[in-house]
Amino acid sequence: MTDTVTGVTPERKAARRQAVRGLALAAPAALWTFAFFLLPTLAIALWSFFRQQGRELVTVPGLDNYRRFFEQSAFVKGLWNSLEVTLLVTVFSVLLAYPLAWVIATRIAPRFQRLVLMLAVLPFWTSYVVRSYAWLLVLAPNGVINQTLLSLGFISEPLKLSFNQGATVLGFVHFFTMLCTLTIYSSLSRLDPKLHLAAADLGAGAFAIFWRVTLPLTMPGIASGAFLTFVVAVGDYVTPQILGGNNQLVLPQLILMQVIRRADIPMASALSMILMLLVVAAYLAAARWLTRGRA
Amino acid sequence: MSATGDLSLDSVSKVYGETVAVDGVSFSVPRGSYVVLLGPSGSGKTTVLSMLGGFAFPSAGTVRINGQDVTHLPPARRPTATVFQDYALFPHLTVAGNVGFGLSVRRLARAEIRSKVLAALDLVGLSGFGDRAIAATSGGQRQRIALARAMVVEPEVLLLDEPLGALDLNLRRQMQEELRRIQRVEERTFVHVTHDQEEAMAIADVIVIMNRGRIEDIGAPERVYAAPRTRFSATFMGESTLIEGRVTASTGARVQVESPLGLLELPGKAAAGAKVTVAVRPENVTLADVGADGAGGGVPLGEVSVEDCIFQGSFVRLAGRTAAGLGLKARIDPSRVPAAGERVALRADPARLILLED
Amino acid sequence: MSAFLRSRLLGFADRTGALALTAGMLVFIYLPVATLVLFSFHSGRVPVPPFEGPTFDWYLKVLASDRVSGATLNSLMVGFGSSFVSTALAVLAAWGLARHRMPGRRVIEVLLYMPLAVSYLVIGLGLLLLFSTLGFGKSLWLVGIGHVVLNLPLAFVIIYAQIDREQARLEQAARDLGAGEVQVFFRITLPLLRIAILAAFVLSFTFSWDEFIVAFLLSGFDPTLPVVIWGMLRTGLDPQTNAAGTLVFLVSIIAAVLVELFLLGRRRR
Amino acid sequence: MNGYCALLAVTTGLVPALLLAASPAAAEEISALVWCDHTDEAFLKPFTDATGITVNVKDYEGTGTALSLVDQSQPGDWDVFVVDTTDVKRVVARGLLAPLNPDDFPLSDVPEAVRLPDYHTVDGKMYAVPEKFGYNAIAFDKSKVTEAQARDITTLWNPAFKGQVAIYDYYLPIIGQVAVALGKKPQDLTEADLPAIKEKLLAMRENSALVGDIVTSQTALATGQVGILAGGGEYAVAGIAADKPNLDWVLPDVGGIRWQQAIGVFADSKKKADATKFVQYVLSPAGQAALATSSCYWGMPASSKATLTPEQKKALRWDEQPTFLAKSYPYPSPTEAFDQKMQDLWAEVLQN
Repeated sequence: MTDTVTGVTPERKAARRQAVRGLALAAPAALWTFAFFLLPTLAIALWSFFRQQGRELVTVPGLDNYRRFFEQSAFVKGLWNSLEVTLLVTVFSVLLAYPLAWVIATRIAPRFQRLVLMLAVLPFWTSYVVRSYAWLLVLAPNGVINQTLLSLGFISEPLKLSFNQGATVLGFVHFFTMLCTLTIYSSLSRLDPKLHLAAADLGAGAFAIFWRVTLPLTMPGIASGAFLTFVVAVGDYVTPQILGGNNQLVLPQLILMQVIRRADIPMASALSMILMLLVVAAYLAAARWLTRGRA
Repeated sequence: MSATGDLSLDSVSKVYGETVAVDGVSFSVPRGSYVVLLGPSGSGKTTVLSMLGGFAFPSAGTVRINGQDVTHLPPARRPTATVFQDYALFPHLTVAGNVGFGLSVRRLARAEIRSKVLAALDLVGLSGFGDRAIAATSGGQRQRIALARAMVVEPEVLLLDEPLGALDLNLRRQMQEELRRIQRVEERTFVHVTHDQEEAMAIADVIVIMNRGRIEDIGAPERVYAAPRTRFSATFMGESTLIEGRVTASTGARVQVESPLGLLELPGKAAAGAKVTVAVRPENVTLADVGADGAGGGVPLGEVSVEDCIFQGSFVRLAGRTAAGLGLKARIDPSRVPAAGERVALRADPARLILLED
Repeated sequence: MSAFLRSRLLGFADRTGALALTAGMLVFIYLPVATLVLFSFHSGRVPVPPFEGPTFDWYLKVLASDRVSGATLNSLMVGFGSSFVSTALAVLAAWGLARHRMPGRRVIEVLLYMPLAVSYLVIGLGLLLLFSTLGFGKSLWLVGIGHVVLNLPLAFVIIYAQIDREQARLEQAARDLGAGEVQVFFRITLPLLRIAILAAFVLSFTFSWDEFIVAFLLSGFDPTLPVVIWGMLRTGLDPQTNAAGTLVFLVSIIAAVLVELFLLGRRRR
Repeated sequence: MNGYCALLAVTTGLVPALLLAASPAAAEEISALVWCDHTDEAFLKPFTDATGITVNVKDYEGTGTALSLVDQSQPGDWDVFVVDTTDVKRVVARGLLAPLNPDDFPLSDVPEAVRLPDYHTVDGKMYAVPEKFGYNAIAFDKSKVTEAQARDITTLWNPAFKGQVAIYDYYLPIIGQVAVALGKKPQDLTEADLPAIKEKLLAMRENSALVGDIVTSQTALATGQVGILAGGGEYAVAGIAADKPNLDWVLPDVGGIRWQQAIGVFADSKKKADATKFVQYVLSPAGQAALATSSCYWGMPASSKATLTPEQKKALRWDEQPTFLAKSYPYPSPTEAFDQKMQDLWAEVLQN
């Protein structure tokens, strides 16, 4: 206890020991994330200001890539296509997932709920690459959908369902409906059933209960599902590449085109930066509910 | 001071940022005492217990156990063991696993652990429960398991953090007796935190009353109850009516106090002319016209108009108000219950009046 | 009487509606999977409707393929390795951050959460850029490193949420009973976290097992299974792809069902 | 604190140790950067069985992709390079290929029209040998389009066929084909021709249901999604002819585009002898046959000695080759700068 002489109380010494120990434990994960996530991301940010000239990397920083982005209509269109696809996917996934999650949470006997939920999201675990490809078989002119519609007499010619933006959206919606069902179900199942009774007791009708009690309370689930959907969908290459038929290319396709066809990493980096900006915008849009959900 | 007692605190303080949780607490108790730290929430009693257990370190002062300075020792290295509020039983271990935990981290031999665990379970009346999962035990059983788990490591001082708070009244009474019994058998120092003064009086050898981080009073339950040292402990240790007054005469061990209720004679020491407060406990106030000890035995408190009477089984709680507006409470015999609005005369047992200096 | 009938009818409509909706959604959800599985038994060389078959030839072919079995081994190694590292780092970090007062805790938390909000493609591209600048050739190692980056935040979130105050009290109790820090960690913290840890591990594994883009960008001659399947998709019209996809599905489903049955099902909510 | 250190050491040390233990001992192996037709086990295994050399293959589609892959690797990573014949000079200019000794290979088995010494030789040194060729012509579905329509290049941008067309996603043959349609030899293309070509490409794009890689185009044709595949050829239909007899291919009347692959050895290769052995295997009759009928796509073997069955020869139209060769042009061989221009144009076209 001679430390009191130097002004370091044992209390403070203990606090410092604790801080050092905590930091040491968090260090491996933090360093890993720093080295293999933050540094690469910063490298992307830096490279986006470089320029690929033939085989040469021009390391004089400049805005050339960003200028090119706005000058070449292919890139700007890619941005719009990405936004369009992702927003459609997010909206449809939530719209399809909510009723399903709601039915499972409110209309299925509690002991079967997890079973039905699991059944509903099991194909989530299909190989991601193969799942998109399987939709090609479903959407083909002689695939299930067209054959069913034909035999029912709704159409006389097979519809062209695949290799377009609609197919991309469908493939995405299929995947993300399952994801959103999970997040929405988890917030629905956490609702106190007494709230419904209380609202009904206060004279609210079924619709009013849903609109003024259930929906606001499940917004965190919707927001986290929608945000996840947005982040993953906006950055995905596989589904549009397989189902989109190179029509209406989205940003990830353009990014990979820069990487695998032209070795133009600076341009790919600039496009990646724009992709990240979209995610930041989506986060800000959903932050209200995301943070509330976490608290 | 520390030499005489087996547990002693010397000017212990704990400061969290701007807040002073414990402010210069000193006390010392001999080995084998059952100490109860009593106080309202936020009084610092739990912080004192944490500093005894090593979960918090004092900002100043010294804690000694058996003469050894343990102020800055971590929990694992102090001769203390704690029965936590809500028990903190390990849900992934069985009852025996929980009780034996402290022994097994000390790397005792398996057979030794087994026999000690069996003895501990026996002590708390849970023989044969060793293989149960924690989830399959009741609240009262958990309390006993927690106790056994703490006792089995043979701590110099056993710390109990509101151990009975989660139990219903009957079980609480039963456990109070159990705790007392076990403490006597084991002859260990128990430090027990509670905010329930009845519980404190039921089990304590020494009650330490805390308020706002300081000790208000310390002593045997009878003394603390009958002759509280401060206004706070007088009210906290049980219902009382406080009567402001001034000392008019002081003769040896008795004083005469002039109060809104007239002149009161009571035991105590105070200088003539000093402002004092007289505390009266309801059980020491009865109707003036009944009672075996006759009209002459008590100090008359004057007339009150009855506001309310509540039947409580063995007695009736009476609340009345004097003409001057002072509220008085009394416990009266259920044989005659006045009606609301009736005017009755009250008297008090003079030996039981409590003199508090301001 | 009519009110009774009305409520009966409403109840019926409600139940039928719920049933129809669930059934409809299940059809939508299972349509591509069922088609995939069906066409893995397709006997024709071209896996397009109408269905011919059934045959097990494609399965035999896939199982006999060195590329597929090599890639499966790679996927398993990367999956187990990266999940182990992710989970271990996440446990240490969660314990460190939840149990110790320290400056900069918020910064570290944000750092650890951050990769969740960045697309896999960008993460993969960044690693490609970093490693090729540093002169490291593409390899399975890089894929594993990348997968830890992807799964660490996930594992951290799961485990961090489980290290709650309740558990802190149990750890205090253990210390009070004389347990040292290491004993507390192995005898209290880890056992109490075992469900969260296993969930984090299995989830990390299934994500790694199915991850394509990072593996595609970073693997050299030792591709993981999704990369090989992608190659099969691009380089040969053949029901083998369906068979391989079905097998991958089977593995993932077994993992998912195990988690559900043994871990999540037991957790009290 | 010791416990913590132990814990950290375990977590950081255990995994690498496990993985190291699991990785197989390095046998003799070479790495080849190839088109997907070189990835079949049926093609690679005989070589490994005979020589003990394992061939690691990485497939790409398009020279640009191959060069990106090379740029993203370290010198010495690669040993064998399969590249479009028209790009050999560009690759040699980058210093990627090692000179070969013509005597090591049975070049006499390669017909004159395929040998194309000009393309394989720089400053008198031979850098690659021809191995396989075919056509980026018009593949079509006989049940949807007549042969006459398929042979007419204007069908591709005829609005009557809107939605019926698929385009193979490789800019070189498609731009080359449009150039031919405009009366220009692909080799003679300059930047000045690009606006006219762009106009036709956009018209084609307007008609097209999709632009796809080999298998996507194949799938689209095989599932009846489209009737015509621009840039298609035997590579798209020969392999599935047995299952889909309604599919066929023709060279357009204006003339078509011929693809040809060459194979060489990387200048930075540390295993040049093994790499050369592999090139020799590819040129051998058995290697040529396996390569010609690969599961990814079929194509004519460069060597006339390839051991193909009569049915296979029929599917490949072995006997018609002289006519086809006469009616077809090799890919454009652009400079790096012109190549970038064409890629930009292609990205524009895709996005419309």
